[in-house]
Amino acid sequence: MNAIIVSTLLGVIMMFCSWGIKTQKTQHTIALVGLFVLILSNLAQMNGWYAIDFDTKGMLAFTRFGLYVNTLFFIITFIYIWLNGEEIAKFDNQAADFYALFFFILCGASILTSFDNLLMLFIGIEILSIPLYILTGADKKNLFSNEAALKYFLMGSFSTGILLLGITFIYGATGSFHLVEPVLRPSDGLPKEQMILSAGLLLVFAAMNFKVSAAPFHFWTPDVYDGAPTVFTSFMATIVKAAGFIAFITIFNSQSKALGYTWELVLSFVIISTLLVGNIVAVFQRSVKRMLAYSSIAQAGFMLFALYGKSIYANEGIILYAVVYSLATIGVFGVLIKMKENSFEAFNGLAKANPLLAFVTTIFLFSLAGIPLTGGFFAKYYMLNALYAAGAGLWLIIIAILFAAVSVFYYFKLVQAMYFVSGEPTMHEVPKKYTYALLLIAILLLILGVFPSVVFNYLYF
Amino acid sequence: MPIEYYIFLCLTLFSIGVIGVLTRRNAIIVFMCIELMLNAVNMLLVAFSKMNYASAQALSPTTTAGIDAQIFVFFIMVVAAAEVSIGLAIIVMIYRNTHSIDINFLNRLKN
Amino acid sequence: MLISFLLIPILTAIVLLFIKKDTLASQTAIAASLATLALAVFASFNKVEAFDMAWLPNLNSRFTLEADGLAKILILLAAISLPAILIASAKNEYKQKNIFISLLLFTQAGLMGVFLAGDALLFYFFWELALIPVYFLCSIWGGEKRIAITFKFFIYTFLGSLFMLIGILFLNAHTAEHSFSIQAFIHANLTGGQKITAFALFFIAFAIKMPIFPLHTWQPDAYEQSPTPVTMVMSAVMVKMGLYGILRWLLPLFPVAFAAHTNVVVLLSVLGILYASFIAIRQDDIKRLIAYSSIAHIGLMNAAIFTVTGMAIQGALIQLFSHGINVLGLWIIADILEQQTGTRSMQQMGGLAKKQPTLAILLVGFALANIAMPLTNAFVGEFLMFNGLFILNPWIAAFAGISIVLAAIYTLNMVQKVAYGEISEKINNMPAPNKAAQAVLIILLIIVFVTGVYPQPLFTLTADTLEKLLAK
Amino acid sequence: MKVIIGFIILWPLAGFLFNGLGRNYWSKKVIAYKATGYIVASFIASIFAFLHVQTYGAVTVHYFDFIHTASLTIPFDFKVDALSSLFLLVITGVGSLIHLYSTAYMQEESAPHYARYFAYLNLFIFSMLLLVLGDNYIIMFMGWEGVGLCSYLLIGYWFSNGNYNYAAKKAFIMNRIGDLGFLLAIFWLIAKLGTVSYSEVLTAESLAKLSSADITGITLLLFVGAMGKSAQIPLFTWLPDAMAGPTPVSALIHAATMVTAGIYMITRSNILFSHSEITQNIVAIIGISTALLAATIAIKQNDIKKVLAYSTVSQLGYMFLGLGVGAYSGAVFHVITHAFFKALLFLGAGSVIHAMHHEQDIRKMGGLKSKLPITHITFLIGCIAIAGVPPFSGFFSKDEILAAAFEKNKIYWVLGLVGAAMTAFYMFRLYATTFLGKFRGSNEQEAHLHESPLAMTLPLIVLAILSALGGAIGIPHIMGGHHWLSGQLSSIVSTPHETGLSVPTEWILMGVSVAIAAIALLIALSRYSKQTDEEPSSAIGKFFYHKWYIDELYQKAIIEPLNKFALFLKEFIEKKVIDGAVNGTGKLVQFSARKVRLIQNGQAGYYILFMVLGIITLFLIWFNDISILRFIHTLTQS
Amino acid sequence: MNTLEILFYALSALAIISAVMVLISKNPIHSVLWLILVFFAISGHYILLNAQFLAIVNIIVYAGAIMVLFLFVMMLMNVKKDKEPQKQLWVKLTGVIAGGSFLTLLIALVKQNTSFQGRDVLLKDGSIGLIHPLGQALFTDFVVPFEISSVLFLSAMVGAVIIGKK
Repeated sequence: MNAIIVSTLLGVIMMFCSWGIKTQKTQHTIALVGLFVLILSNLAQMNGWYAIDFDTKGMLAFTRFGLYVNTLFFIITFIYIWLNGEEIAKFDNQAADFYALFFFILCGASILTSFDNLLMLFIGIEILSIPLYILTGADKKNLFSNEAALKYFLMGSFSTGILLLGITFIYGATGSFHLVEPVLRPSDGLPKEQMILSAGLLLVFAAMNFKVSAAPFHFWTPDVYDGAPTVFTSFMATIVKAAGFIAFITIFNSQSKALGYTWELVLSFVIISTLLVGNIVAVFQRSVKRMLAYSSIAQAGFMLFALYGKSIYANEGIILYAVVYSLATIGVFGVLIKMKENSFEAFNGLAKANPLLAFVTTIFLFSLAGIPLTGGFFAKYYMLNALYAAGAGLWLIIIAILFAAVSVFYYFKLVQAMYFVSGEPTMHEVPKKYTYALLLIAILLLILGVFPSVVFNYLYF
Repeated sequence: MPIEYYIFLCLTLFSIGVIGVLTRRNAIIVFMCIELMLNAVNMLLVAFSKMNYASAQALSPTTTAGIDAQIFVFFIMVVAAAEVSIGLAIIVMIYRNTHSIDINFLNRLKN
Repeated sequence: MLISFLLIPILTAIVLLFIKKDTLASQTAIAASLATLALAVFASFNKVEAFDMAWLPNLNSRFTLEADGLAKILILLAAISLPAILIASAKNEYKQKNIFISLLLFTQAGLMGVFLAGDALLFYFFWELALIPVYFLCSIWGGEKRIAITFKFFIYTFLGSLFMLIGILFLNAHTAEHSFSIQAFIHANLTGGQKITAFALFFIAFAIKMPIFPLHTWQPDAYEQSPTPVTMVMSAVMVKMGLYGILRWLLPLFPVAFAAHTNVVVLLSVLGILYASFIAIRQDDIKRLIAYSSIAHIGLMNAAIFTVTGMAIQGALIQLFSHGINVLGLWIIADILEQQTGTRSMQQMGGLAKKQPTLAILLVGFALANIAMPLTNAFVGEFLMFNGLFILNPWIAAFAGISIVLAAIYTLNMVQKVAYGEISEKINNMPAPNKAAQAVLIILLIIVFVTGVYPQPLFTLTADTLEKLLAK
Repeated sequence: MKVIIGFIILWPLAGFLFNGLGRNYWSKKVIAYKATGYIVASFIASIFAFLHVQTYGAVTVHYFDFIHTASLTIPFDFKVDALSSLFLLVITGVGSLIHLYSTAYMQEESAPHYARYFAYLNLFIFSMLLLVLGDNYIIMFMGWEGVGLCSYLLIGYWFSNGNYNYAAKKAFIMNRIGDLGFLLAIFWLIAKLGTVSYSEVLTAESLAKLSSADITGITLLLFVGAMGKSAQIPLFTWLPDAMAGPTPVSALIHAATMVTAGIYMITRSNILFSHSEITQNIVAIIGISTALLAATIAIKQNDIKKVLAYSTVSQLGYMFLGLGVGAYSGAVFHVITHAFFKALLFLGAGSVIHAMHHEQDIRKMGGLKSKLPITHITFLIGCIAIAGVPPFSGFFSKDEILAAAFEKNKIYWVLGLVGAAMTAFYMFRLYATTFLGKFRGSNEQEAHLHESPLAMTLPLIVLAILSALGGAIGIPHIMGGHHWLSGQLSSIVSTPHETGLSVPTEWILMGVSVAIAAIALLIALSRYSKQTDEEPSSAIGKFFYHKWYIDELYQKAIIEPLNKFALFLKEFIEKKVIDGAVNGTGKLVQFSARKVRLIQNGQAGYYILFMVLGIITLFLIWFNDISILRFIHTLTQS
Repeated sequence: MNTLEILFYALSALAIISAVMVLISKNPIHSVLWLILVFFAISGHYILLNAQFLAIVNIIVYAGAIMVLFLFVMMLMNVKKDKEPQKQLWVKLTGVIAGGSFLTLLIALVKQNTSFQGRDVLLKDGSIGLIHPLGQALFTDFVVPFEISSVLFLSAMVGAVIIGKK
């Protein structure tokens, strides 16, 4: 609750900042301080200190897991804003407005980590989505940005419609918006009286797939990620997606045991098609940004494993995956922002021009590809473990692995461009401080690559 | 009135909305069709609400069962209003830039 | 003790990143690698304590390093090869040589880790860790087609190791406490079918790494395109990872599934031996020739291990070492030739015996080891391995034996084209002999003959492993 | 004794290391003295060993375990017994002479190459000693491969010449084919008996453990090894080509010692061979066929060394005939006498070549009788010895084999006789063309003709004496001798060959063979003392002249197809099929990437359409229980 | 057939026909007007279900505010009356088929579903749709979402400002 309240307040404060305070730097600092406060307040709640303590009437349920995930989200956002302050300021003279939107998004994310009622899910998703539509279209003069915003908006609203239909069906069948108990009773076949219920779940499933950009509901992702200003794509692809996953898991993990093997089939279908589309199409991209968009679809395919069933690995894994993936993606986009073009050729010879930058980029890419010694490896390992622990067939794991190998194809294309192709990278000036910030992220990833448990150990104390 | 009738009605409206989304090119009309879908859902929720109320009333006359669905509808409207403001803002922005709101021309981003 | 096999190379590698002067960098690296060698020699003749440390409590994975004979002999090989490579290539010019050497040291650390790891996850970790520096080494400093070739190599082996990862995951899920230790894996609760699945998953990784026909096509290309010092590491030590994996993991873990696949794998390996030998006959590129020859040798070792006879496994155990030494010698010679003549085509060589007789003699020496002449180290291993094959099936042994003849053909082809004949222009233009490299070669050649005449220390070293393996 | 035996073998090794490592530092004189000295030292040690065996019987000495594992132990043991001590004497004795000879013959070489030559030669002696001293098949195999290697190195001694290299390689590879057989035989022994030591393999208990099929298999494989080393059909073509090496090498390796390793090996394992009738017959048939085949070829050759080479092949055939018919001591006898007279002949030929400035074509020679008197006399003695004229050594040894053949099978004897006739014919053809008649070479050559120095003639003289008198060690009983050699070998040869022929028959046989040889000899002398052979015109002549076209046959039937096969593997299977499949996978990914991305066509309408279709698909999967998926699912659930 | 049923069918028919008209009108303005009619029909249904509060809100918010906004924007854009380009026929057909199958699928499911059989919707009666219980619920049980939805409006406001600014 602290997080929701504080982030809303901070959002409002930032709104007023845009009138009161004109210097970008101050706004940036306020945002960072605000985030710090947000982190503290959330930690406070984890330790049992509440600002306002009242009964949410079954709307929200604060679990240690959810609160901890919140903390991680806030920390990642902190890193993100710290890194990208200058870039955000470039857009407009109203960076504070964007910061406000970020805080609102964080509020939405906090709701998604703690909702206990489908109504809150719906509101949370909307709070998360609406600022995103705006961020996507933030580059107002850019036709790509415009187009992306409209596409995102239309498809997002459509998926909201689907989500609502699903919720309605669930309500019709159970008479409640609560999601405490498994709503479906375990059984072999599909009992006739549960048809509508399962249809409802399936529709919710589809809508959630849209939010986390899983195939075949992923179509918005490449275009939106590509069209949106890079700095916001970075945020969209990380925190927002991770929050979506947490919500997704909250809905379905309690149900999955009851859903039976047809559920596994449906999920397998989605996982495989997501991995297929994400990985295969990414291979052919000429734009790094678009490649990353597709790769984020592919990563979503891996994260979907956590849905397969409830296990300790799924919870730990999704946290680890979310953190690692977010850090790596923020890092890669952070480098990409400094490029004048988005093409692979822009990276040619980066290793020579700026070895440190090339090195950190390599760490990010390795992490995304899941190469050992970077956090990405354990993230993937945990997800596979979760998949197997939930009783999935080895065949699914093997398919996942094959696609993981394909992913090396496109991530390494960038590595090749940086290290092995000679040329002059076409990039903006990169301040030393910025590089060191990226280096910090890279070091974090390396630490997670050797001691992944530092992320979720906190879950248990 | 059997609940199935309402379900059929609402599903029909919902599907008409879906078809509209699929077949029209004007962004505003598409958006309107989405609103239609939401309204169909709203009506269905209200119908379910009254269905639940009906069954609960038989047991206790003062029940408020089903009220949550009507509140839900209220929130859907709230959200829809917010969405519309943003949606129209985006559409207007696009119109300002391209003088068109034909979604078929929105294919600069592809492949 | 064991941890220093990882620490010395890694720390040196990190230090090297900041030493910009080529000679100083190379001297530092040589000093460090000699220190590792000294440690390895010491470890070979003494009992060493296992190193154990908590690592991933959530996954029940521990940072366990332990060394038995098999590990020791490979550690020794890795420890010998690096200083040899560094000294032999000390004169070679590479841009940013400090980074080049640093990556080599990282590779060495990865290899050491693979050979020492007593925990499956750790094993996988090092397995990949050995690969990544090599990827950069080949791609940055390699030949013309390096990028595509190295990438193929990387993806190929990476894919293979991913299968192993699934296998590890699979076994881990079926152990009592979700542990990754070898012991826990051995006692994993699996049905027969599951064992075969797990066996296959592991085997794919090892088969690609070795490589076994028909999964070998990455190798000649990669060897050809890599800078030769890297090729040496790959060929002398890295390919042993696959065989090591089979001996350390596959055989103890799935003795039944292993035995069930003996015929298929042996047949495949033997086919591969002959196949590679035939192709080697037609090679003109000296590096490709050695590459195919290496495929044939590795195929034999694999076949021998799969016979599951004591003799053959014993042979393979010491051949792991011997082949490493021999092929290292051949690669160093190939490197000298390439560096000094600027070509790898044997057509353009000839008359080396006139120009640099010492080098030619060394070439003949290693060629003899390559064809397993008696009194060279390779003979002992190959003799035992063929023997095991014969016990398994005389016909297969006879069939595989053809490779002895074929090996003579391609190796002598090489000797003849390079060392003999009229002196060619390229050879004539060779600069003064590389004394340091020749000294290394002489030392290696002494090892070849000493262990060829008196191989008993190697047997003693690996006795405990053999006993463990055959106890099943 | 351990030390003496150690000395025998270590002296040559020391010589090898000394000459090999010091080749740039020592003068030729030092090299020559050292190299020869080491072998002489080894010879002296061998004499001690021989005497020791004569007095105390066979000795086995253990040095260390070469291989000692749980399942197999191969000790590094040496054994000196009657057989190996004889071979020791021959090897070191003839070896010393040839070293001595070489010091002069190779004088033209520069010091490093001179040293290299002696290093190789010493190494050869070392390997050969290893071969005969070993107490088990593994050590024999070490020597076996070692001598092959030295042969390779020495044939290719003049490495600039491509043809010589080719010949060297051919020799090595053909030897390797044989070695493979040998090796397989060893495996077979280990698989069945678990040991390779002679003292354990060649016993009654071991024989009892082997089935007759095992014995046949093992002996046949051993014989394959012998075929390679001793140049029998079909692996004989390397030997004539091996004449590319320096002539003393041909004398030592390709006539006197190495090529007889096969005979040594079979004699060593005669217990096994005696138990397999099939193998014995095969050995005899191959032996006599080789003898005849090589003899026919030798008749038509014009290169002095080639004639001798084919003659060697032919004589080796005789020895195998002897082995095949069970006359083991006869075969060893022939090995010894052959070592004397063939070394003599080769060295004589070397002397001629030396004088003729490396001219080897006998048609360009003639009339050398007066110019090279010592060479002439000694060469003549050699020819007489090989032709089987009593009382020269060749007569006794050959006759023993023929007698045994007669006893075994009359056809062998008849064929052997034909061979003997041909031997006499071609040897005297060679002698007559070279030494008799008028000189046919260029004037320049004639001007330079000279007798060789003492270092070369001395070995000739010694060998001539041995060739003439060497038969003394095996004078048959009917002539009043007591066949010393046969007695010597009685401990080795399981069934000492006691001729079952009556005395008159033996005399008749001897008479017939001597008569036939004499006739052939005279024909040759009369025909070739005035004229030479021109290019053969008759079909059969051409056939012989071209060595039965066997090289061509091998080329067409084996080498070329194999080469083509290798090329096919390299160019098609490797590049197109296997690598094609690997790269194809990559291409497939890229291709599908190109296609799949087209779905992302940028139209929001399509996207939503696909979403709707996606939902429908999910429903279908969920509710309609698509059976294929269920099948896959159940199939792969593990 | 009683009055309620007649009303139900009439409103349903109106809603569906108007909804179809939204689709097929060439002129966007007409579409808007038809949609308003749909909303009115739905509001009629709400009244039928005795959800008075929602019926009013629906009229005010949807038909009143939202649709007027739509109309407003459309006027602003000065979209030519019947110039709206049409999609290709097969695209439309596919859309219709897809939507139709979606409908068929769901209807088939509902038909098979047994738990709704014999369950009726209470028309006309029931007090839960009145403003008093709704208000009570909204400020007790649903106060959290109610408060939080303010964030939604705040972000929409900020968004509109960002996008609306020149």
